[in-house]
Amino acid sequence: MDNKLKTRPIVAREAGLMPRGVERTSFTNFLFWILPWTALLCFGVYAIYLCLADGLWHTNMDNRFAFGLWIFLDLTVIALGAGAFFTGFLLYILRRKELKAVINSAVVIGLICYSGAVSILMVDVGQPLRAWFTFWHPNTHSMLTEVTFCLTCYLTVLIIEYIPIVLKNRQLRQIPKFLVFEFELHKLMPVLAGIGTFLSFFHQGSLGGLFGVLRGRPFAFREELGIWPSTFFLFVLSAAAAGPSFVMLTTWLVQKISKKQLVKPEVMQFLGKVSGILLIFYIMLKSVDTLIWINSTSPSEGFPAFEFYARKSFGTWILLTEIIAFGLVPALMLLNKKLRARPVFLYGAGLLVCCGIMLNRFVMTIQTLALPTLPFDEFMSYIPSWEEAAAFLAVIAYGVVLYSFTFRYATLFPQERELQQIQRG
Amino acid sequence: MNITRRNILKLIGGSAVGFFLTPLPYKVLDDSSIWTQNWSLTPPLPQGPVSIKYSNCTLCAAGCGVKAKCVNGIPCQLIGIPRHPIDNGALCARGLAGHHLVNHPLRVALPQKFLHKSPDSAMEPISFQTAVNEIASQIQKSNGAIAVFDQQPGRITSEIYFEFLNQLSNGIYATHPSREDATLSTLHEMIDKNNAKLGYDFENTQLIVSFGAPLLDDWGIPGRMRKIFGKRKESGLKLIQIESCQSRTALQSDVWLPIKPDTEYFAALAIANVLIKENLVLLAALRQITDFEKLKHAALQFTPAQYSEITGIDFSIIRQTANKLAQSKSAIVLSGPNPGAGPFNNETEKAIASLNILIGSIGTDGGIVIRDLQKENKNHIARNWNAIQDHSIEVLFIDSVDSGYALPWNLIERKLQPQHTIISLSPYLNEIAAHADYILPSPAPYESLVEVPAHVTSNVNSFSVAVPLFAKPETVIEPENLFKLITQSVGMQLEIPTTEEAVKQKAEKIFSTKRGSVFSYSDGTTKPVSEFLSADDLCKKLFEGAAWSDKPNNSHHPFRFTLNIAAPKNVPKTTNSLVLIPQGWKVAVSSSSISPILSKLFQESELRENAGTISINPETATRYRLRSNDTALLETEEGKMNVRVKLNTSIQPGVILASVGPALNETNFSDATYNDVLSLCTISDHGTWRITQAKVSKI
Amino acid sequence: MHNLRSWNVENNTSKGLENLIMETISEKKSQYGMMIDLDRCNGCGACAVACAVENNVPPAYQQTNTRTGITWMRVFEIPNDEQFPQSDSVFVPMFCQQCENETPCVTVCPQNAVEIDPLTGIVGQIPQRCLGCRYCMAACPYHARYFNWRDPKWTDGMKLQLNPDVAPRMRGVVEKCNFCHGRLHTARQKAAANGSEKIDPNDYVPACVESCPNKAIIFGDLEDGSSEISQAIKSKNTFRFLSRLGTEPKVYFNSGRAWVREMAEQALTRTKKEEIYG
Amino acid sequence: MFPFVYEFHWTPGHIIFLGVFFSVFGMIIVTLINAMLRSRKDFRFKKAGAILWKTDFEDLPKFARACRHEFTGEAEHRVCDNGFNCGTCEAHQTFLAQQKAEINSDISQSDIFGFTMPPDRMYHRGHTWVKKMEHGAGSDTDDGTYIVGIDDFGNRLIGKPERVSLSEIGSRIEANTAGFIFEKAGAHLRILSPISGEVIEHGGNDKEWYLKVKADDSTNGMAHLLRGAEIRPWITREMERLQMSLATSKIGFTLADGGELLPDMNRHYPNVDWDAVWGEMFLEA
Repeated sequence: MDNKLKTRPIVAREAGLMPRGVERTSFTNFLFWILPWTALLCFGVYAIYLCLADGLWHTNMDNRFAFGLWIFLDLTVIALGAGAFFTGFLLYILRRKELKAVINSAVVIGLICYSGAVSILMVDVGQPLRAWFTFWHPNTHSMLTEVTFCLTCYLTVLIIEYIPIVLKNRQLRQIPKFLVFEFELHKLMPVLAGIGTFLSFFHQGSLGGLFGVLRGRPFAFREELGIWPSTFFLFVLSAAAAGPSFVMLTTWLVQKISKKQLVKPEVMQFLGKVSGILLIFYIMLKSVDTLIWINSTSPSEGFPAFEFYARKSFGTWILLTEIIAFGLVPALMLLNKKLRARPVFLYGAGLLVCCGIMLNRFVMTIQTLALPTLPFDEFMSYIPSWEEAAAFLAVIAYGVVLYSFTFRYATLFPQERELQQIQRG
Repeated sequence: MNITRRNILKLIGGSAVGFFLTPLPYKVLDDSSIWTQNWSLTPPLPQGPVSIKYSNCTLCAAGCGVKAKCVNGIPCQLIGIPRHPIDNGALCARGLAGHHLVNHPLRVALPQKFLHKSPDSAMEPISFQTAVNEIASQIQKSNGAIAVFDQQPGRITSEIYFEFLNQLSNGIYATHPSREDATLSTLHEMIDKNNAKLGYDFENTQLIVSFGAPLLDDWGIPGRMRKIFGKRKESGLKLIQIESCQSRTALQSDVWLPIKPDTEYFAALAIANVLIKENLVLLAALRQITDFEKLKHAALQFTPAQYSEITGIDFSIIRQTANKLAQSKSAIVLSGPNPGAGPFNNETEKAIASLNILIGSIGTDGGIVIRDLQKENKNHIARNWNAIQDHSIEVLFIDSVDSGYALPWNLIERKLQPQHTIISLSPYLNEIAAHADYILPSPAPYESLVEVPAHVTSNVNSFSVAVPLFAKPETVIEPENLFKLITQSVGMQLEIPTTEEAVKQKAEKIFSTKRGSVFSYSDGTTKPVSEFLSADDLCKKLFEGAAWSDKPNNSHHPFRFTLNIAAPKNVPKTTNSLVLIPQGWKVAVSSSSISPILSKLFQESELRENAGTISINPETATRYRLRSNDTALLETEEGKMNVRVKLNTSIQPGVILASVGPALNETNFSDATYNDVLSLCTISDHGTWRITQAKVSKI
Repeated sequence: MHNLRSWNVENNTSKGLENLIMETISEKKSQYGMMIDLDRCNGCGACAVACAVENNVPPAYQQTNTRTGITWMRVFEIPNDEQFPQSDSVFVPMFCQQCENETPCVTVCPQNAVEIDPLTGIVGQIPQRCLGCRYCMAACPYHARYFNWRDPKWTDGMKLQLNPDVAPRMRGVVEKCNFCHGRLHTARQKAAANGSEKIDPNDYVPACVESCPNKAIIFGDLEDGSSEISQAIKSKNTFRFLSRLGTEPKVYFNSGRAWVREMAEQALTRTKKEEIYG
Repeated sequence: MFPFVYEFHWTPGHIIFLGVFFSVFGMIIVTLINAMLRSRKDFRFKKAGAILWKTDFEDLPKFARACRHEFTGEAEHRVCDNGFNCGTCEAHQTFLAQQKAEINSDISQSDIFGFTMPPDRMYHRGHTWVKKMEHGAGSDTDDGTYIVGIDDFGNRLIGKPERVSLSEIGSRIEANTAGFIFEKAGAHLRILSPISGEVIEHGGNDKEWYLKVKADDSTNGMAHLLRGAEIRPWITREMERLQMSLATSKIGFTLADGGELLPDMNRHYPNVDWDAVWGEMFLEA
């Protein structure tokens, strides 16, 4: 531009960073909110430093529990972060415009979940400096290769999707180049949404396949459909079901914490409905899969399936809880229009769905590894070390911090201003 | 063509693109995966010429042949010699990592003096000469006994100890050997010809009745036992194990008699009872060689029902055992202590040994044979440890070699005067050395020349030489040199030959008899001694790595025996309380005698129990509300300690099997930091600690 | 062809060239396997020690336990479920079973750090390429893979006593039994030097086989019908652990005791034992 | 690349897998590069200004984006989604065609709710005006020079700025991009230029700031500006907006008298989030 009238993106005061016309708590309050989380994050980073610099013996993982809390965390947050891809898919591909109200928030949640998972994964592997070997010596048969490739790509996509949110910050947008770039990028968003959906489909699936292909772990092993075990599809479906619920739940949480309405109830109910529809499909398929596994897959490997549940700690209750309490019940709650309209049921069901996916991922990782395979093997248990727990909490703290900053300084909920005016006016 | 800026840019650009079309960048990237292997915390491999050296393992008295793979002359791997005539090419777990002992973490590099009186009980370096002078003055002004404690008697070094102690008025040569020859030495005392060296002719025997001897758990010469039992299907050898716990040997036995703890004496008498009462042996012939009235009296002391009650074994099984013993073409009855629990008492040993006399196995093929007839040229004052008077020793030298059998410190302590001086010759700061006032380190295994005589249980004589595989550090001293210095310091006249000279003498002796043959380690060939040109030639061969073994001595000698067995007074009381039985593995009762790599067995797997573990029957555990891997408090009259509980169905209810294992990661054995289960055991007047009443409770 | 398993010695740089030469020598196809006579094994532990010495497996740290240790060859004592004195137990050496079919660890490794050598059938681990994701450990039904939770540690003196033929592994990578690859490499070199296509069976004997005092382990080429092992596995008392998973392990076991064979076939829970141990 | 890696073999798996992966990765990168190239092109073809406005405009609440024909009563509740660019708006053309005559309104009165809004000029929604340069007598050439200033509503809303930046002489300004920058009470306001052209003069004093602009296009370039009868309803709407904005910015404060705005309002009502109010009124998202 020839215009020499230079705008000065100088932050006159902290409030100058915040979007115009929305109400944010005072900086002092914000500090009080953010400091404990930052402290937790720093503590976790210290634990991570110990693991990286001194070795993974700081964890309580062992040769039997080669995967522990961290892999559980990775699987869980990636499933919960599926809201990003699925909301994007609904908005940009299926053109459900109402979801514009939550897309930014969904993208941030997705970014937090995926970057958190990838960071923890980098701590979890013994030689993170060699992570690039997967691209150099790829084993195309490995589900983990698929996961690594897709995660890397999708994280890139999420970062690209996050850029516009940041660039539209009140100060940054005064730099014309940023705003123009944001504009052009935004126009291409459907392409990215498409790619994101494609990638998510594969890596959510591969994460399921990760355990489903373990022939040596009859508890996790599933028959193949095409080239993927059935857990591939179950994971895709369950993640797609849980993602919207998690977006809904976090939005509700942010509303509660910030004490203001951010999204119209219709949008929340729509998210709940989507979650419910997918969940009921998932539960049906999961039940069919479980029945096939109990009656065919497992016995054909010589393991009567109910013996897997012969222990006190992991009895059949865990299966029933997963399918009924955390599956069927919330699905029916979300599918009923009247129930859905009542926040208690809507968010209650959302919570159950998220618990369900956590339980499912827990069962796939921890229970699979705890169960014996050799006839003289023993059932083993595992309790994470403080370093593992600290790193786990650090991811949560990181999420809260990143989300809080984004919420404060960028526009996560475009409806906020409008809803605020309606509320006030 | 003129050089323009554009052209140069083109060239650079082209080169950059071209560079990525060559394999170079990709190869470099790929190779970087190898470079990341240069992790600073991973040691570089030794580089240099690889050579093979031969020697013999001297970690226990078995003296197995060893082939060492060396890099730059430093051994990095040990393996047995295939087709070795004596040890069958087998090395035990300890022997396989014997080369690590040179660099053992507990190794003491310098002569040290303990400052016991100071609060922190620190060690301070001391010169050999100062130490020797101090010790010499202790010896000169001592009122009490001067003792040398040798756990592997029969070596050249042992001879030096004899000579030294003989010249003192108050010298005691104390031994606490492996007791693998317990039955042989008991018989040796009963026999009228006390110059006979006895041995077990396992190779030809049909039946072995073992009272607790861990025959298949690195007992005697491990490879020999394994070979004999490996061929049991073909040879028809049967093993009857009489033992209160299901040891590895009991597991592999044909019949296991799970007697109640500490009732071996009665079990032996019960067998004698059947043999005599049911006329299973030729009593008339027996009367020719011995008066067995006392034995008969002892054996008939109890009724079969009483024996059953005492031993916990159905009498029909005892009868079957006795029958088998009597009917077997050849049979051996032997005892052997569990390496953790100490020897049997004398009466038990005598009862077991006398069974051999009853069945007439002495001097017969497949029985107990005479390995050698030797002139006992010296009237030794060798004393078993428990034969020494309590509180008598003022100055005690502890030889560097351990027998592989447990040695509770309490046992030593009770023989010491209140004011005493202990000199440890051990190269390691182990459980015993931690109690010493001086540590004057001897060379570690494979650092000095050691001769390897036949094992006490062997049926043939043999001889080989353990040549050093490592250079000896200057800060260690051979026991013979140490005693040379001490004798000089106290003004004694003592001729001390070097080991090399002794080996040469032995070689000359072998050469002169022309008996036996020499097995060469390097090529696996066997050459009769008669084919050697000279003694030097033979000696050279031995130094290169070879084993001489005699041909079996088949001479049958008529013996007479004295069977002086005391009859049991009364039925032992049965108590409801728990009994503590220490159990160890010959290979590893001391932390310093094994390579740290044995953590694979003790720590990184549950193959062997490490120190501080007790095993109990689940039934017992339920009674005391204990669960697997619980920490429990083990209490006896002697003290208490925390232990880890393991459950095992193969253990007798009411028995606590406490493992006497190495404390692999202990670095300080002095004072309270190290708690040995042996310190909880009640040591009987017989110098044994097989049974202790104990309590266990959950913490 | 390139042969990556020769990387085991790669950091001994002087051998790099020999590798290249060796790689060009064609070799006859083999299927190496093992058979362990459980009736001969009495749990002496010699194999485990010999294995650790041969393969430069470091000794334990103070905090190391059965679950974090590295025991390529680990011997388990397995009781029958009888009470004293009917109790019996069997010692089972457990190590990489060298699965032939759909080898679980090979298929899951994201970066080809686990490969099955078509020439020998040996499942090889390339520690230099391993990033320590431990997916293979989760995949292995035999729990025969071990992770370097810590930096390997030897005393300074012991570092000079490492086997020069096997590179020590760094922290953060997985390792396991590879039938003593260092020895295979040496035997190959010898065969190549003699211009032979086939390795002399006497030149290639893994350390555990060589050290077993009871001669309980038989090792050899399963492809070669005349080899001792091919004959031995024909015995009716021969079995394999978890053979029903269909991974075709090449390590066989043998026991004349019926309860041992039944134990090996048992699926999953030995509830009786769990009650005891749990 | 791969063929140089030890022991690498091409298999169908590799080809499919790597093919898909690199296509996807390529697509992501291409998308990113595409966005960059497009933005560069935007700058080159001087589209940046329009884009900036478009982005800002899209972020405005609907109430602020009311169509000018809603003011005149020609349409009910019509929200502009064309960046107030009536020049390209088809609906605007239709509405214009339907207009039989100039909408009858008292356009002579320049006082609207106490604001002086002279009808001799055209107004931009961002509270700036454009007036054709009146040349001295005798000059009959229309050289396309216009004066651009801030309207009374705007002036009174801000009051006396602490600092003012004007576009430099000789520089180009684009319609709907910053023509003035006012700084006051920590707020940093860009005030949109109503037209595009070259700045040939600027100046002002405490009360009035103006730019003299040589406009690019004197007819099409003015189509979006409000004029005549549209001014009154527009100001009415702006008062409503202000009221609403003040209400949300600080509860309990309203322009109760509905009367005139005081100069330097921010001093009188220090509790109001003036930054937000000004931003909203000057169409800054």
